[in-house]
Amino acid sequence: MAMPDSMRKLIRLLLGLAIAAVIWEGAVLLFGIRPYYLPRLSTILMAMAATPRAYVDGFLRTLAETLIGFASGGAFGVLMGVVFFRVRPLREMIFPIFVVSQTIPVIAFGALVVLWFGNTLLAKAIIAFYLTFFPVTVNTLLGLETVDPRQVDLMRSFGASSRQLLLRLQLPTALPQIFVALRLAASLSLVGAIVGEWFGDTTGLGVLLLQAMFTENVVAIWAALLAAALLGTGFYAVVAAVERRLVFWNAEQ
Amino acid sequence: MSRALASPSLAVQRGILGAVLLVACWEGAARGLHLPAYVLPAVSDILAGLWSKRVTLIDAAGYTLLEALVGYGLGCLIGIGLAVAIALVPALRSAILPFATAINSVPVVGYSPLILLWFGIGVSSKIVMVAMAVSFTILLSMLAGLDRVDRRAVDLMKSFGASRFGVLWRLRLPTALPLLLSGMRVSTVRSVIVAIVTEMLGAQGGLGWVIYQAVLQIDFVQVWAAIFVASAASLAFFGLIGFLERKILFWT
Amino acid sequence: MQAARLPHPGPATEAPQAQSKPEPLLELRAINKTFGAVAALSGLQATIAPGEFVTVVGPSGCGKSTLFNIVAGLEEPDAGGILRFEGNSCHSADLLGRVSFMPQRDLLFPWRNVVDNAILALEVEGMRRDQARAKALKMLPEFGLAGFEKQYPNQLSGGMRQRVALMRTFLFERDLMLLDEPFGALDALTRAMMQRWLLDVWQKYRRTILFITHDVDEAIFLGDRVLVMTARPGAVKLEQVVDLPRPRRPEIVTSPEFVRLKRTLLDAIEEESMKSFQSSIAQEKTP
Amino acid sequence: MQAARLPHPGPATEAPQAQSKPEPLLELRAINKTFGAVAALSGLQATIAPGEFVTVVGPSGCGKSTLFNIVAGLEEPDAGGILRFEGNSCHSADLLGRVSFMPQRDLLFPWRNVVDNAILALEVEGMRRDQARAKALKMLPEFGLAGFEKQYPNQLSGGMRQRVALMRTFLFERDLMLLDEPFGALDALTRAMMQRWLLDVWQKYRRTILFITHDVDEAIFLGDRVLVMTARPGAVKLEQVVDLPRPRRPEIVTSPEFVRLKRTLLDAIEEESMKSFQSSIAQEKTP
Amino acid sequence: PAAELQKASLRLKWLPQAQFAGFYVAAAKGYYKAEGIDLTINPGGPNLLTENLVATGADTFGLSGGTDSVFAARDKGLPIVCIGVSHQITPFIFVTRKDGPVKTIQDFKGKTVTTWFTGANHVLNGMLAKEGIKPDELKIQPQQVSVTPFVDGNVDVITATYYNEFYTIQSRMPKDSLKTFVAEDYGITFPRDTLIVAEATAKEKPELVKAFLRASLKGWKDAFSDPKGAVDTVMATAPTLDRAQQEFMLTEVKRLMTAGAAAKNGLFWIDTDAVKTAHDFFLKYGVISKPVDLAAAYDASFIQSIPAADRLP
Ligand SMILES: Nc1ncnc2c1ncn2[C@@H]1O[C@H](COP(=O)(O)OP(=O)(O)OP(=O)(O)O)[C@@H](O)[C@H]1O
Ligand SMILES: Nc1ncnc2c1ncn2[C@@H]1O[C@H](COP(=O)(O)OP(=O)(O)OP(=O)(O)O)[C@@H](O)[C@H]1O
Ligand SMILES: [Mg+2]
Ligand SMILES: [Mg+2]
Repeated sequence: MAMPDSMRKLIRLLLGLAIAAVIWEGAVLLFGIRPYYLPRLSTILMAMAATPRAYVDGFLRTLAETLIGFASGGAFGVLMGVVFFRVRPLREMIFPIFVVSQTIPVIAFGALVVLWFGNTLLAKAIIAFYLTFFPVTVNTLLGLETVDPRQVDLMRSFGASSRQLLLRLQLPTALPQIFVALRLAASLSLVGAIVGEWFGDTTGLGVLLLQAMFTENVVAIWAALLAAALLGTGFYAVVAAVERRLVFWNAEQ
Repeated sequence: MSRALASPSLAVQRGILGAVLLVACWEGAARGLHLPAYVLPAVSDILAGLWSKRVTLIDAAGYTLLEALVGYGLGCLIGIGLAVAIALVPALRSAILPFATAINSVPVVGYSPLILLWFGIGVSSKIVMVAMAVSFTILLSMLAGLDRVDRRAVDLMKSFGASRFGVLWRLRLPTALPLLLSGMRVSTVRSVIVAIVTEMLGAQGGLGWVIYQAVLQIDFVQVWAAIFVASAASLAFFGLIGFLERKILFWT
Repeated sequence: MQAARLPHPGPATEAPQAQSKPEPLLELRAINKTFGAVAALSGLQATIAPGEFVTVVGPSGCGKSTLFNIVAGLEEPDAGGILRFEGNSCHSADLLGRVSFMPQRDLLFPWRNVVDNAILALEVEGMRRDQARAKALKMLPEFGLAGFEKQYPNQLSGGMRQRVALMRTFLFERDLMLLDEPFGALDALTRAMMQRWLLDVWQKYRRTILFITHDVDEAIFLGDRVLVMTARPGAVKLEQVVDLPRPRRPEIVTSPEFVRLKRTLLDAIEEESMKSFQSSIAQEKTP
Repeated sequence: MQAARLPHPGPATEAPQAQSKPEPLLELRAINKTFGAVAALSGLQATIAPGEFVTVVGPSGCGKSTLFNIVAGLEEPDAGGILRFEGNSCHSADLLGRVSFMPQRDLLFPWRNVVDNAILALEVEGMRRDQARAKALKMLPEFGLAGFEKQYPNQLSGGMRQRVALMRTFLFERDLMLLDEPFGALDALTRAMMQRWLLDVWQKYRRTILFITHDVDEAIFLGDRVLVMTARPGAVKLEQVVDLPRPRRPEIVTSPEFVRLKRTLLDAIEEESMKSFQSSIAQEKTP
Repeated sequence: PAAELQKASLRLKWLPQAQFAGFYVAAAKGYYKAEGIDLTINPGGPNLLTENLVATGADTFGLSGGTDSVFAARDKGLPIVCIGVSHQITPFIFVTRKDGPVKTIQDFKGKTVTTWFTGANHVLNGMLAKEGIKPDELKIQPQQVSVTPFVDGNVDVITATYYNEFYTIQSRMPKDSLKTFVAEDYGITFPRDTLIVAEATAKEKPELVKAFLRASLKGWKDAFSDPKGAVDTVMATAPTLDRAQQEFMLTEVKRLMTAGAAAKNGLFWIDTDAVKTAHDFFLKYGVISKPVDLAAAYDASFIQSIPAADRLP
């Protein structure tokens, strides 16, 4: 039952992509769009095929940075959400600083990150982390606060400890909200990884983008964009799929 | 009553305490470890630098805010317009939504090279970038809001003889407002950041341009001063929309 | 399905037909409604006379709300049934805007205050706002809402919200009012208050009312007639005339006549609800 | 507030004391509870014997849930009252984990299936999962849930959810069970089913039950004794022994003895609910 | 043996391209290893400042903006020293259309001129000053990443580097349709692409600096003698680059690196006169706030210590 359904979805997706590709190619040819604005899809794909290693390596490198940033940002975000939920004074002291931190444009202090963390994968992942943790903190907190006090009372009447309360009731209740933030974080960590690569790196989709921009190579820009789109959509889809798995009770309501 | 009044002020006190502690640590680290300005300038130096360059910085902030505001307004209009169009003509949904989601899956900064090449390094490229970043958020939150409407309420309106437009105007739009406004609030900070990031890649003015120039001139105090101003501008914008949100959504 | 169906054979014979009355306001004959594979209504018959207060009880999921949706013009019945309103045969959609309908929940708009919620239907009709407001303001005291015109729904108690929703329905002046479990969300005591109050208002305005409820006491206390529906697919199983004198006092619920009526109705319902209970368990087991 | 208060003077005299019975399971004397300026309970007295089924009715907001919270150990009463459980005087907090409490809604966890919801309390107690599950599985048929162990709450009907919540409460084997309007969210017909079923289960396990309801029919149908509470601040206005034979058949609700009991209780409630209705309107007008 | 290798890093001013070919060739051919250095080449990026990274010790060596940025860094108190100059003459030119209204530099008046505010603006100002033109007599605008506004005719004069933008413009416009203005024609030279180290490195590890220079020189000489191979090496790091453009770039860079004093003294020669001229110019126009100690800022001893034969291309 599930198999043909997912197959049908996949076929529909591929069909949609094929149609979009044909429209792209056709539109460029038909309206004679200057390649400077929009090159033909085939040209772009050929450019990618000419140097596949660059795109594969860039993709993997950016993926690694994205994943590390996402994982650490997500974990830290949930942790801070729980801490803020439990310790109100701490929350009132630190939360406003978190808010302010999010108004700082990353690229402005990217140089500092290189200075402090060097030219490592870590430096990129830290920028991704910086963009990721805050939405997760906010939503974890929001989610924890939606816990029905009557459910808390019920658990307490069973004699539950605060640890049992957190693990068995509060975190599961917050899970749908946390996943809303994680989906957002999936795209934000990619932004962080790409921007992070703008601070002196040799591999990564961000590097490819930047190099293409400054040599005014529009085909290469599009190629890097497509790779980024693939990474972004793929990662988002994975997070969404995990969400459907873990938060099964929410989707059906 | 007096308790209700006292507790938020305690929260504010703690907030201020947190900020003071942070500034103290920063200042202490910068001065105590004798960090040079190109590693981390002291807060007091930054504030002094901010004051001495206030004219330049305020001009630049104005420039950036203008880009951010125009782009933001444009983005809101586009997002709301598309969402309303989808609500009125459901057939548009399957045409617009996958397209929008696909475009949205690429990080906005990814588009900056193209947008800079297409629209130049003037104000218009920043406006386009901001509008792009904002419009998707708005479209998605507005749509979620419009879809949230209670079917039974729609039936009620229909039973009064209301038209599709009547239902939209009297029921669906007000229902969507809370989600729309929270989307708008979140987008404020984003609009300023996107404007600044795009400015740093090529611009004729603005805070991003100031930061870029200051880095080249190795003037790190000014870099930080510009960051402070950018942060303050974002917060002000955020606060303004948040305030409007509370005013408009009196019923929640 | 194309040809007009004969009346539902079994229970229909039990139901005494209202014959000597004048022209009925609403007449339903052989109404069917299926949703995909689910038959919600099957061969439903009913006649409502002008000015009558008719209550409807029946097991959960038997199609009561579906019936209301059809009469409110929101849902078209399957082809073959006959729907007559004010003597004229018509489609369901023709009834849109011609009956005043109050759904299961109050559905007040939180961004509108009491008056503006009440005049919603008038606004949709195109009446000028100030005119509509003036009209509503005059009605407020009767609905126990005097002085509350500027309040917003979140400042009202459940009972008051329900009265605002009822006022909205009353202001939409149509000959037929459909009330779908208007008091379902209220606690039993507030509910009793609201019932008495509704009878007062109805006695004054004398609109025709079709009223769904789950509560047999409520159905008897309010109605001129009680329609008991069968389990799904819904049809009218029993039409019970309530010959209690009006105005009715709260004490009436323990009077012997009331208890006798209750017994009759409970027996009928018991039979049907056992059916639907069984079938629902059977159904839940399938997936 | 420090000194022990005298029993509430007025209504307490009306209440016949249960004297000849054995050691009471729960004893409440002169219990007060204030929330800021609001007095929720004032001088409440009550005694529950082991194995008794006591129902509680009273106007909305009179403090019924507050009373339960105190007995469940969730809320400390004001100083000065006496709370005795199994013969020993104790603090409210001492009762945490010693009575099984079922709040107003089913409060099932949507991420746990039927069995895992049922064993929640056992898990908290530290029982191993497989052991707890095995124990629950054995009980399923009795709760009409056989074959549903793997279902999630959103796949269940309202009545079934309620049965899962009840099963969770039963599995938490304590001498005293507190049920706070367990059937409040159900429609009247499902509710009638559940009542009969609850009586069957209770007759089998013979736990002591304290049961809040808004519905007088329900209170009489289920209880050995009905406590009627006054409007806020809550106290016991009337203790009515229900001397109807058990097992009780559904038809009993139209029997003369039942109707007579109902009349008595309705009169007492009417008086109190008028008070609370008035005071709530007065209160709503202030802001 | 690897154990004896000394770790070091070189921070470039931009992403990998043929402009830096010599360093990549030296690394690829193991010249740094042979000198006992385990060298990492770190690319630059927008908003990254080589001077900053070298001053803080994040990187050992840096290829910084130019003489102007060395002065600016010293002026701000960054402890860096220049140990070699790569481009001996100004790498920027100003480009206009042959058939356009601009025939001489006097015609710049009232026209739209775009330039980078990252050094090229000083060149422009210097040229204008020599001709007695005040900057406010023309419309000077920041130049964007694209040459399209010029190609489309929206800009009268555009700034270009010989090795990058000039190539793009030529590839998009008819042959021989361009006219260029060169700084040297107006008696101005701004040497650019300077090699820098931290003062501490210069003082404490002179041998490391010399070894680095020796290896780099070898790399560059190889790159010039085998340009195709050098471009291969660069493109192994950045495969998406355009080969034709990279080959052109290397040719132009060779011209810039071997021009002026380098023809006689070899690559990375520090032309003290040119540096002094630039210094005086910056002081006059307020780019730096006070005179900079030239001897401290430019230490020619390292490059001079290498035998001339190893330096000459
Ligand atoms: N739009 C629809 N699509 C599919 N099935 C529907 C639809 N509307 C109602 N049904 C089905 O029709 C049957 C009757 O539903 P209806 O809402 O009329 O029952 P009801 O008597 O009002 O129940 P309740 O007392 O619970 O309000 C139910 O089985 C329901 O699942
Ligand atoms: N935590 C609290 N803080 C302040 N006031 C409270 C609190 N809990 C209850 N109250 C007040 O105490 C009174 C009694 O509340 P309680 O919930 O016990 O009533 P109830 O009889 O259970 O009502 P219902 O029948 O509506 O469930 C109410 O006026 C309520 O507003
Ligand atoms: Mg219904
Ligand atoms: Mg309660």
